[in-house]
Amino acid sequence: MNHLIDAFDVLLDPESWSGPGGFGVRMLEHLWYTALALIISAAIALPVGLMVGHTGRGRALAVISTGLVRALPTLGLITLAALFVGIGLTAPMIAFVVLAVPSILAGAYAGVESVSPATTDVAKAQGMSGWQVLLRVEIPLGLPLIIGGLRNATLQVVATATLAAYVGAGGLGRQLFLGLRTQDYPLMLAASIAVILLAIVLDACFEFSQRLLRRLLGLV
Amino acid sequence: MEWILNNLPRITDLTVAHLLLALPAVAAAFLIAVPVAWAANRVRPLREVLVSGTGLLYAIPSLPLFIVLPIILGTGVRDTFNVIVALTIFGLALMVRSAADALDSVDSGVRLASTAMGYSPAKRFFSVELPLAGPALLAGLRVVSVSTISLVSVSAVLGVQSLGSLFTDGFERGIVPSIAAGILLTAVLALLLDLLLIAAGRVLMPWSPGGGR
Amino acid sequence: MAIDFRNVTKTYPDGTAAVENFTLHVPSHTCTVLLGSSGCGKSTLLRMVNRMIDPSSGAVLIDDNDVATTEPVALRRRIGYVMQDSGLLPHRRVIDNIATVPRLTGASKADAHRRAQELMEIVGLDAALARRYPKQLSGGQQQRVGVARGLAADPNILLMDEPFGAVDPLVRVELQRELQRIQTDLRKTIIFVTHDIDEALTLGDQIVVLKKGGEVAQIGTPENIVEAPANDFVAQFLGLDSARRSLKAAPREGGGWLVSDGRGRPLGVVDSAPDQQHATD
Amino acid sequence: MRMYPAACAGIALLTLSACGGGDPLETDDDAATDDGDSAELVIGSQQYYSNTIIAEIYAQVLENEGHEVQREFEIGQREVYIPELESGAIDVFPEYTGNLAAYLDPDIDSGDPDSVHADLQEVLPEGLETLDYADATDQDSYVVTAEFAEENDLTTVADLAEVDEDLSIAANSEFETRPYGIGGLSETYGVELTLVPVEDSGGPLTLGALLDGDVEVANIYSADPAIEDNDLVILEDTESLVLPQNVVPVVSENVDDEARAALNEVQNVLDQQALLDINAHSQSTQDSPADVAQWWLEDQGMLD
Repeated sequence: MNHLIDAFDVLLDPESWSGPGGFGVRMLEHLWYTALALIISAAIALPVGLMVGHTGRGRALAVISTGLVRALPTLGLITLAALFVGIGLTAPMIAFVVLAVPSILAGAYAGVESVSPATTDVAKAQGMSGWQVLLRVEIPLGLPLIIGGLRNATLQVVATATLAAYVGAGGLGRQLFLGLRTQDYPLMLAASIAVILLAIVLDACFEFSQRLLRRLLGLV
Repeated sequence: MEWILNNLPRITDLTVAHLLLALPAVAAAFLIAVPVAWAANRVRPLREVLVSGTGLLYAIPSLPLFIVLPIILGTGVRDTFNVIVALTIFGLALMVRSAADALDSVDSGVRLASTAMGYSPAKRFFSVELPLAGPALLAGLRVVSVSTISLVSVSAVLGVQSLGSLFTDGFERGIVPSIAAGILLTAVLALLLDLLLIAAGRVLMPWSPGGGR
Repeated sequence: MAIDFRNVTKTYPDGTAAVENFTLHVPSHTCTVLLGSSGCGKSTLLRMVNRMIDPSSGAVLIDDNDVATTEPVALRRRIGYVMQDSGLLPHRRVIDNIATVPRLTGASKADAHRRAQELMEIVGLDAALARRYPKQLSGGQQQRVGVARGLAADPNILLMDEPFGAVDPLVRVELQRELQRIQTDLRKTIIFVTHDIDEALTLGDQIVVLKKGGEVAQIGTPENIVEAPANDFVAQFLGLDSARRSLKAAPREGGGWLVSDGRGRPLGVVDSAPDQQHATD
Repeated sequence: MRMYPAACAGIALLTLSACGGGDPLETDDDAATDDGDSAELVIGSQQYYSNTIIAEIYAQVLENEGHEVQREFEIGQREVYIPELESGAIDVFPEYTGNLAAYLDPDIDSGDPDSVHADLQEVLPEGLETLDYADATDQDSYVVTAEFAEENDLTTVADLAEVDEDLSIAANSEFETRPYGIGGLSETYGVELTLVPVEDSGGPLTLGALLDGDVEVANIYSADPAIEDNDLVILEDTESLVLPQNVVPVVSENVDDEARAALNEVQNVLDQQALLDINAHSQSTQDSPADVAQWWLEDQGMLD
């Protein structure tokens, strides 16, 4: 447990936060990687997920493939990709996108599917086109679940973004690997705690926005 | 392919080792999550704390946990027990929420009816609520089993043998088939375990169409 | 077995009173219907009998024994309970659902199943349905299973909480008829909760009309209530004020009488003179 | 605010679930490996393919001499296996003189192989001994491409100071703090480098970064055949900044004289070229460590 106390000492020391290699810069890098991975994943997964939910077509395929992709070990993906593309952000970004897509995809189609058929039927009966039903009924009503998918993906990517440092990129993984390789366990613990705190803050933001949304949509 | 055939005995050993780490962790996560979820549902103020708290365990980066855990516990790093504990923690992160939701989703009418018929609370839990939560519990268990199988490989960085050893070794020597085989086998293992769970659901829960969702 | 409610009150922690100072005698071997719209506390009263809810004050007595002195689980096993949506255990086959209470009280599986088969016959269920799961039955069949299950332990008391509330009108009438037939044979003490007047008039030996908060508007036989509603609330509830139940009869060509309600809507035909009939529907 | 109790619960749960029942397995483990009186020798190895091959060579040589051998290979960290060596759970472990000495005493001075080996004897825990060290070393070295060396006229590490551009080096992250790393280079040679951490211990990624021009310098181990294959230049460490890393077996008291003699025989033929050959063979054939070890021993005529 002494290591844990030392770790908090590291975190509370302003010096460890400053400088080009400090926790401050690393945390920003970490956030940036997470955001980038999420944007790319969402660009891929949201349209597909929404269409699967809307049309019901390809659902079985989506379920099976998301399950399969979940089974892919991130460490393996990063090392494999790195052998092909070299050091830098590309290899970890490929792995993070693979990691984030299933959650976002699942959230998207589950969100659309969660809208009761009675509601969409009414919308259709009022003369809405397929697109209008999707944009005006299914997406707004499914939004809490869709955001829930993004939330899960964010948590996973934040935790895994440490592995970016394994292949030459930055982020809080830098401190983590430095601690690991030099047996500086307080440093490693401090890095882990920083990652966890980051995850807690991001998760709280999502929780807040989901609550706000539910209230705005009158779902409470 | 040739590399795989040449190294088949080692790959087989690693696969077995992989399962020996993953399966106890999945089982332990399940067995711990159900009572925790039960308690969370019983004591409502506790629920948010327990469910979100265990959920956040998933935010712990896997690699440091594998290393830090034995330091905190004071056990040997290479002890497979540590890896199993770490995997169990990640399993709990997923399982507690789905177990809490599963137990919560049991139809209140059925619950009421069983109380009215004279089930004691304990008996009601085991013969009514638990089996009825079964399909949803199984759905959660399937996610846990897939993610655990895939997480095991990270422990290879510590020198605990698993299919992940195919990554670390392949990475150092630049053997692509080794890494590819590791990824492929991990996915296949996860798929097989998943199919096994689905089949078990069909047998154990014949009343639920498809045995699980 | 007679049931007595003595000055029972149920107040929830937030201060709302579901039932206030309610007193009622339910005679043995009869069917008492608690009639009222939702929120009148009728289900609360019903559940006090098997201690699913304990009153804040007052007592419920079965044959002069306060139920509060009986261990709830044992008490419940002696009292049949049938509810809306049947509350069947979806993971048990029909036969096992019916056999639940006998099994709980320690009957062997064979005995419990034998008893369940008898009950299926009593409630008019085809024996071929025994191996099905509840989801594979129609709504009406599920309710029959519910009734059979309520009767399985051969209880003297049967509590029925809007048991036929969720089935379509035709099946509902059929089930009511079935229940009347069963009651003729078995003579249980039944408390039956409903918000449906016609159902109350059909099944009740005694009807308790309830206002909000469990306040009694009137207690009486169906005849009492229709003939002499105690107040405007009862009259309104019965639909007497809207002329639905003030009947007129006019002679028919070729003998007999055509009966119509207060608004002139024809209801049916009687063969003999109306003054020789009771004014029931 | 709401998240705080949640996080605390998380940590509490972490410790809780972790504490339960750790001991049974552990005692089990000890029981399995602590059978001191049998003649069986337990050989360990680091999680590094080259180290595992050397361990396999030791194992096969000992088996050839009629010893019973048990293999406990690919153990990650020194924290893990040094205690196991001390407790007698492992009997033979291929090590590297400098790193082992630095692990046991972080303030150890650098120097020539002999002095480091001598210093190592001072800090070895009781009950452990080293045998002869081999000529072969596998040590951190500063490597540049041939073109870059030619362009900037580089032969020694000190020459890097003359290069008139920002230089970066690909190495494991510990390079940030180790005496032979960023700080040491600056202090001893006046060379300022930016670290690009790549965690493959001078493996294919580090090499790739160097060849792709992502970095100008790479930290690649001296026994890596990639240096020769890619025509890389090792910059001479004139000030002995890097600890010599001669291959040396650490043995416990359970290892008898006969076994020690057999191992020393291997040590005497294991020169730098031999280690390079072994590593190159492993990488080109992608064979298992056992096959590579057998190939080399047969080539040396050391198996009968």
